[in-house]
Amino acid sequence: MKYIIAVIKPEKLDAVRDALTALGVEGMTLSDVKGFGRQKGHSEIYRGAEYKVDFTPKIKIEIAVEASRTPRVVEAIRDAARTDRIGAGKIFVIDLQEAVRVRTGETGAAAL
Amino acid sequence: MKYIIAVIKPEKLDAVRDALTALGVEGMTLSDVKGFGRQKGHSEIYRGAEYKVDFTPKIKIEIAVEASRTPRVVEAIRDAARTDRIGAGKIFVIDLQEAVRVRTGETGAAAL
Amino acid sequence: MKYIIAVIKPEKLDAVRDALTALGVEGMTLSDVKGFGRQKGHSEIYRGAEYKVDFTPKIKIEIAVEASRTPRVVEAIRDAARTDRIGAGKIFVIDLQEAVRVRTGETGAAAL
Amino acid sequence: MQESGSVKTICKTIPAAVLIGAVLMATGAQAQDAPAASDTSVFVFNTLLFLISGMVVMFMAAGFCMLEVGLVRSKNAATICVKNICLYSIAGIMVWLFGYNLIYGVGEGGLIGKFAVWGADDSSPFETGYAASSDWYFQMVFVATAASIVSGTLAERIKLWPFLAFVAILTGFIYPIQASWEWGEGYLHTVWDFADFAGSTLVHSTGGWAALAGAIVVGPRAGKYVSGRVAPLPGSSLPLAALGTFILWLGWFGFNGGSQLALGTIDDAISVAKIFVNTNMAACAGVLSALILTQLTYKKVDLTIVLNGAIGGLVSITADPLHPMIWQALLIGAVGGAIVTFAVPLLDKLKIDDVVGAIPAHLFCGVWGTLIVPLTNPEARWVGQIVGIMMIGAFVFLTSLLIWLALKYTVGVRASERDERIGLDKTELGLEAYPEFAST
Amino acid sequence: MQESGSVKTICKTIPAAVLIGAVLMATGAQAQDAPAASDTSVFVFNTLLFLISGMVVMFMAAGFCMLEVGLVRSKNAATICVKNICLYSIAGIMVWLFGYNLIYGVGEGGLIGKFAVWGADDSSPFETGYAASSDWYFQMVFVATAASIVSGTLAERIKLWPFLAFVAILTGFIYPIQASWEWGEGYLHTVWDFADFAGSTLVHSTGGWAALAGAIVVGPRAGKYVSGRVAPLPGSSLPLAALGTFILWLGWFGFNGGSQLALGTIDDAISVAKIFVNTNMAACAGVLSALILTQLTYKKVDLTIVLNGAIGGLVSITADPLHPMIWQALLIGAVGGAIVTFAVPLLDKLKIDDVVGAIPAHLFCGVWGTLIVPLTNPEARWVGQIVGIMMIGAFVFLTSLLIWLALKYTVGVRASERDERIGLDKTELGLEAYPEFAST
Amino acid sequence: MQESGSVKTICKTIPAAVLIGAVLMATGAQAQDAPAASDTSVFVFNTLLFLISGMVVMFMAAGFCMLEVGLVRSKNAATICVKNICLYSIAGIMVWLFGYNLIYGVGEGGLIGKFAVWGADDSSPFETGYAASSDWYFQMVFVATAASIVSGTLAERIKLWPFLAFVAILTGFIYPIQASWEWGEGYLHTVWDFADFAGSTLVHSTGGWAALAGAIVVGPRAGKYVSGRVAPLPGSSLPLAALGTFILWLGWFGFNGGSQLALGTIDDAISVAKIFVNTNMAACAGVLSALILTQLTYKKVDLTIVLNGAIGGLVSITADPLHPMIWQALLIGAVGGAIVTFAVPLLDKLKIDDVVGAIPAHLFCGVWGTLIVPLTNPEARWVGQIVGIMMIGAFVFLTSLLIWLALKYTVGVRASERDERIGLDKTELGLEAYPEFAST
Ligand SMILES: Nc1ncnc2c1ncn2[C@@H]1O[C@H](COP(=O)(O)OP(=O)(O)O)[C@@H](O)[C@H]1O
Ligand SMILES: Nc1ncnc2c1ncn2[C@@H]1O[C@H](COP(=O)(O)OP(=O)(O)O)[C@@H](O)[C@H]1O
Ligand SMILES: Nc1ncnc2c1ncn2[C@@H]1O[C@H](COP(=O)(O)OP(=O)(O)O)[C@@H](O)[C@H]1O
Repeated sequence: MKYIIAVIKPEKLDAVRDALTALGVEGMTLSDVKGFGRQKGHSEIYRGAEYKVDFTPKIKIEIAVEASRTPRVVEAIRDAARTDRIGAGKIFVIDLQEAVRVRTGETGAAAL
Repeated sequence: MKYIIAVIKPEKLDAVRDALTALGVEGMTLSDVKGFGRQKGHSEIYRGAEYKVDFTPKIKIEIAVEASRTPRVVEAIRDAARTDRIGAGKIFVIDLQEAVRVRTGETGAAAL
Repeated sequence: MKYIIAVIKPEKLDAVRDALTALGVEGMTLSDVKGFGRQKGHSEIYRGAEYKVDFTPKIKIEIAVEASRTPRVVEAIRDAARTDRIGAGKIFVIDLQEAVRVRTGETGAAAL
Repeated sequence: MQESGSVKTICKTIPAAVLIGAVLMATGAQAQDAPAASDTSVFVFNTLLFLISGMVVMFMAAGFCMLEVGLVRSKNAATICVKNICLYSIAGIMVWLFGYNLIYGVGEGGLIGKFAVWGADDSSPFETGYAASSDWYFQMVFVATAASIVSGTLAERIKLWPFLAFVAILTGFIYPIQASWEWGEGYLHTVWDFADFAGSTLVHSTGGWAALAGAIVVGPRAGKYVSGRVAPLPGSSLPLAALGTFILWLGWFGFNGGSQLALGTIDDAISVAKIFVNTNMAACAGVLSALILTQLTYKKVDLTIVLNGAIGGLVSITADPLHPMIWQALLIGAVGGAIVTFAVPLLDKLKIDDVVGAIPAHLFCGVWGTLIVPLTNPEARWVGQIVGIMMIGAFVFLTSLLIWLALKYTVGVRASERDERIGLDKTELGLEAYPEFAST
Repeated sequence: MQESGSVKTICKTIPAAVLIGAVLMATGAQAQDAPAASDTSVFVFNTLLFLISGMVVMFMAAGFCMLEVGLVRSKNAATICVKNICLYSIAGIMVWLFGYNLIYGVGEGGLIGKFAVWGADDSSPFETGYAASSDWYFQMVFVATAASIVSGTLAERIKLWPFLAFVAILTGFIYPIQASWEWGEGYLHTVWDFADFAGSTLVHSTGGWAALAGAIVVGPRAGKYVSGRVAPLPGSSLPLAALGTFILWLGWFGFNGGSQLALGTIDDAISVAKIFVNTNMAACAGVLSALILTQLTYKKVDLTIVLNGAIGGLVSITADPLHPMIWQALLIGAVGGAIVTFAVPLLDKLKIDDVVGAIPAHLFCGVWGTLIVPLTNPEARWVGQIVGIMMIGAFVFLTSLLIWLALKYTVGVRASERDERIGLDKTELGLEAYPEFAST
Repeated sequence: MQESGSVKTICKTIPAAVLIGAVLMATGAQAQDAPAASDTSVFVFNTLLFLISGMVVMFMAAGFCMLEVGLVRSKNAATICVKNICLYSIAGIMVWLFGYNLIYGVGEGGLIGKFAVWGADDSSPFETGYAASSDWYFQMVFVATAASIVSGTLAERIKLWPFLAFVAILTGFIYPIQASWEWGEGYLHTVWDFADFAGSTLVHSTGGWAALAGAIVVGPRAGKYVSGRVAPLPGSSLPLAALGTFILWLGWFGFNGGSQLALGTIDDAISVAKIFVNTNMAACAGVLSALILTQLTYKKVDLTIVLNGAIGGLVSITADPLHPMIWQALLIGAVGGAIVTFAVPLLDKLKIDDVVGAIPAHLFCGVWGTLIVPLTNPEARWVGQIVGIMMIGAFVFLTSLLIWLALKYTVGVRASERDERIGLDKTELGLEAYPEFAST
């Protein structure tokens, strides 16, 4: 199994979710994160003082999948989240050794 | 060492923490996450328009442990977080190559 | 490639970022987390009832780097985030199998 | 209120005058042969009524601001505050430059008043019976109220400057011209005996029509109506919306009570007190009917509709808060609450995006309140009411539509899709309303 | 205030009357042979006092709403807003239907008034001395105040509809019946010379007793008292709680000042002014004593207790804001602040869960303020005060307890454990007060 | 306002007196031979003016609290609420103990008043013309206003107790002594005909000078000025800041209108009404000039500056809200808005950290408003205004500086670097203002 961590633009979330559902990916875990990268933040002015907000809000998606489906899932995310504007995001793939479904105690692929 | 990522229901947090402390797990890192899975969200009504809030709030727990203790820790979490209601959560286990305690520079198991 | 997860004190964030930029690390992803560990939280009083806030706010930094640069990056974080006060934080290193830049589709080290 | 030669005052006296008959039965002869207050006391009482009422009506600007800031998403919260404080400021200047004399400079039965900057004329205090400035102040805050209605409907997507431009025209010209037909003793007043005591139509429907025209021209917020479904886009702080509603309710006592325009006689004092009670009762009924109806319709109570219900009840009674018996005031307000409850989703069906529900509460309830006046006020005629509603509606809606379209095809009225997604606070103000909390 | 034949007015005049003696020394003969205001002016002054005071007391509904919304957790914030705006609306209707004539329709020395819907009777304006509607309005907002007290204590776990049912009974019957014993010139007034100028007992303790009975029947919030420890469950927005307290403070000037019930004479005007100052001073002392005592007790200042301290001081002076010298007002208020500081944790020890501290501030301080009246008011007797406090306390507590139990065993009063965990906003309203911020 | 023997009243009558001339032209003979109100009515009118004005000025305490709580970061929001409610409470007690008689107990042309606790003296009501308590109440809330100004500037880093200690000295001694020079008919009034109708200098600059001295002694917030750059440290809730500004605007009608000190004559009523209009117009102009100037300077509108602009306009007109024609009031206010817009960043250049912009709005605009008085008020002299501004400025700034330094080198005024980083709410109060939202 693989553990996929994707960092995408918030406005792409729905597209990505639809793509994953289409692939039959049932579960995922989301969190709000702040991204630093080539894409620079924007600058704000407050009471005459200008300042840079140098992070950009992103959404992190974590998905555990069977090894076999990984390439298709990665592709699906990449295509759905793609924009040519800088800051589109990243996808990271890590090896997942074990997964457990708390409710049933099932382990391995069955737990996903 | 292993890196354990558990996604549980917020109301189970205290139980899980107690179970882990009982096991002598000293440290962990928590974050608020939004979960998608078999458990469907609830629907709300606002000014006559009904809509689905399709995620469910969850808490993600990250724990680095020595390989040897991993099974016990996983079991402890599973048992403490268990409910038969859908959406009880998942536990993922990843291989952890190195750990460093910032304060002392200690590495490996000593750093946990 | 390696996936580095560092948990540090919020007030050390700027120092860590500068250190990483100095090393030429271009990207990272941040999130607000709650830390439990040896460092105990503080206690608050509200309407005459005292209670412990037993977590301490931390910031989690995730960085994907080429394997070769990992030691230098870990050191940089450790040195920049260091305090002798308990609760300075942890650095975890995980093996990263694949990385994809969504915008270009580049993979591997090129995607970082 | 003593007799007076000025067109304005005669006209304004009508409500008080009309009433006297009614009250006589109540107060009996007694009140008549009672020692009256000295002219000076009457003058001070009337002036005081204008100043105190004006103060709470001015505070309604804060009420609208809180109601709206609570019902928009946090990414537009600071912008709505800018709009509200600026529209009140613009109203003050436009009413001074043009508004006041367009309203009260109209000839008997006329359609348009004088173009003249206002200046306080206290040369014959005992004819007018109040300090000129106190009257101007009271009239000005009314105009600001109408403008506040517009900002709520168009929140979250209209650009700041075009909005302020429209406010200037609304408060300087559109509102004053139609108001002159009734309160200036113009056409509707003389020819049709149109009756609108405190402005269900003149103030609230007027604001509502202008908002409706704007909503049509500007269009709904991005993501509001997607693939046939209505996305709720919930407000960011319902407690602030509730606070705003309470402030509006408070202000309404000045809004309706002050519209008696006189306090120096037994009869006027009794009338003002009656108005307070009826105003309050209509609001109570509006709240409770919205409460019950949302529970029955949705199996859940919707706070935001209940708040709109209070306003719906208040707007409904505004056309005549004096004549109804209490049970009638309750009935009028309850219908207002019902109108709001059902009109809010209806507008969504029509894909008219009204962020705070101002059109149901101010326009629809304004029409209802004006229509029902003849039920309790013998002086009013059904046909007169209908003519007044239609004439003012047509005038305000069409002129507003024209202005909105003119703005649209010149400077543009709508924030870019990207600006709207990011939020106007960041794009127009370059800051955040809640920088520490705002969820990404 | 001129003589009058109506039971109500005679009774109400007492405070003013009582005072005259006191003031004579101050104002000297002069005031006597001064040209009095015309009957009309007096009538308008009295009416104006009721209307202005009534307005700020009405605004206290917003104050309670903000105080409570700031002290509950965000998951119940919208629900508390619904409760507050609805309880005010229900109070208005119940006081019209039953309340008013239950209070003022009582016979001299009697225990229960008339069951009759209220209607404005302005047939003999110079006997009553004010517009009937203005008096009704002022009485009505008082009743609403008592109901507001209950919502704060029971927040976060009581179901919406049973709460509103209780409010209807409290405002329509329980409050009016006990109020008639004093303000209706009933039993306590005639037999015991009970003195409660503006309602430390009649309004605040009454609300507090009803809240206490409710807290016992409904029980504490889930997780409040676990394994012998008290979980604080901190409020979601202390700034809104502070705003609410300032609004209540403002409203109290009308609450106490308006209770002079007359403004048309030199003596009445002087009395109202004195009341303003004493009311303010008691609140200042309540704030500062809570400030100092929390610092000493906890080594930290607790804002929420300081806010309660202001209210505690205000409630304490409400039983007699007229007679105390300033230093006495300060003392009375300071004790109120101390009561709040120590009673809040005490209630927790007793496992009585009072979300906003209404019981210490309104019930305990109400008792204190009423008890201390004879110190400064020669007309009041210690025994009379004690009898009044006990009789009203017993009546309100027991009837409330009965109603709460009846509701509990029929429709049920308590939200399910699950609903409570999720929060009433989601379960009763199906929405969130702060959808963008609410922490999971 | 009728003649009077008491130094205080003569002095206070000046504005009204001065005016009469002006108004004569307007009102003409008529007003003269009109039946005056009875002495009793005049007494009640004057008292009522003080009480109503005093109430809304009291409410300004809530306005300052909301403005400040909205402009500080959430980690200091609860602390600023404690400061605001406590400073108001302390002011009340200090003005009673020392303040009032230091202001009005001064000899003609004198520099320091009497040290005597205040007590209501209503022995000769027709000489004073109002209830003594109503006057005291009105004066007291003014003093509280000055103290509120200081809390905003020093927010987020000053320790609670030293701040409260300073407030006690400011409200008990510093403010009263300088106020006596003008309103007590002391040195500035007699020798220099200094004119400051409602307190641009006496109240607002005084608060501003005290704040400036404090800002210098306490120093900027940690992280505000780092490596030559200005870190904005944005406020946590701009909607609350907007609400606060609206409340202040409302209060200002009482602040300036009540300063006419009389309402019982045609001329006084007309003057109060004029003051309302000028006050409102200056605020409108302040808002719009800040709006336009921020847009031009930064290409973005800054809500917080626009809010400051409203206050800047209000402070500017406060020195003479009676004499200016409307266009003059607009001009005076517009300059106030401009001063704020440019002074805010200027202070940052000087590394003077003023969290809410109180120094530009209250001190700088206070100076401007006082300077410009002679333009419209024939009684005022340019030199007199300059002398007054400088004398009061020097006195308040130096005494404040002394007190701040004394506090600094004894108990210390500044929170520790660690406490400041964590936030005063956690360290001084041990709680959080928004426990569920506060971002780490
Ligand atoms: N080395 C990295 N490790 C972890 N996250 C990264 C890394 N580089 C980028 N990211 C995440 O990806 C987001 C997009 O990357 P960025 O360089 O801005 O644009 P792009 O990927 O299009 O070049 C960043 O905001 C950050 O959250
Ligand atoms: N494949 C997955 N990858 C990552 N997180 C998942 C995955 N599947 C489920 N989760 C997380 O686990 C939570 C519970 O899963 P769900 O399917 O709802 O219930 P259950 O695990 O009881 O079947 C989800 O809300 C989500 O946060
Ligand atoms: N075993 C662990 N797994 C995951 N995170 C941990 C673990 N131990 C500590 N942490 C994180 O590191 C932070 C600092 O650890 P702590 O034990 O408090 O101090 P120190 O590392 O200086 O001994 C904790 O707040 C927690 O967020």
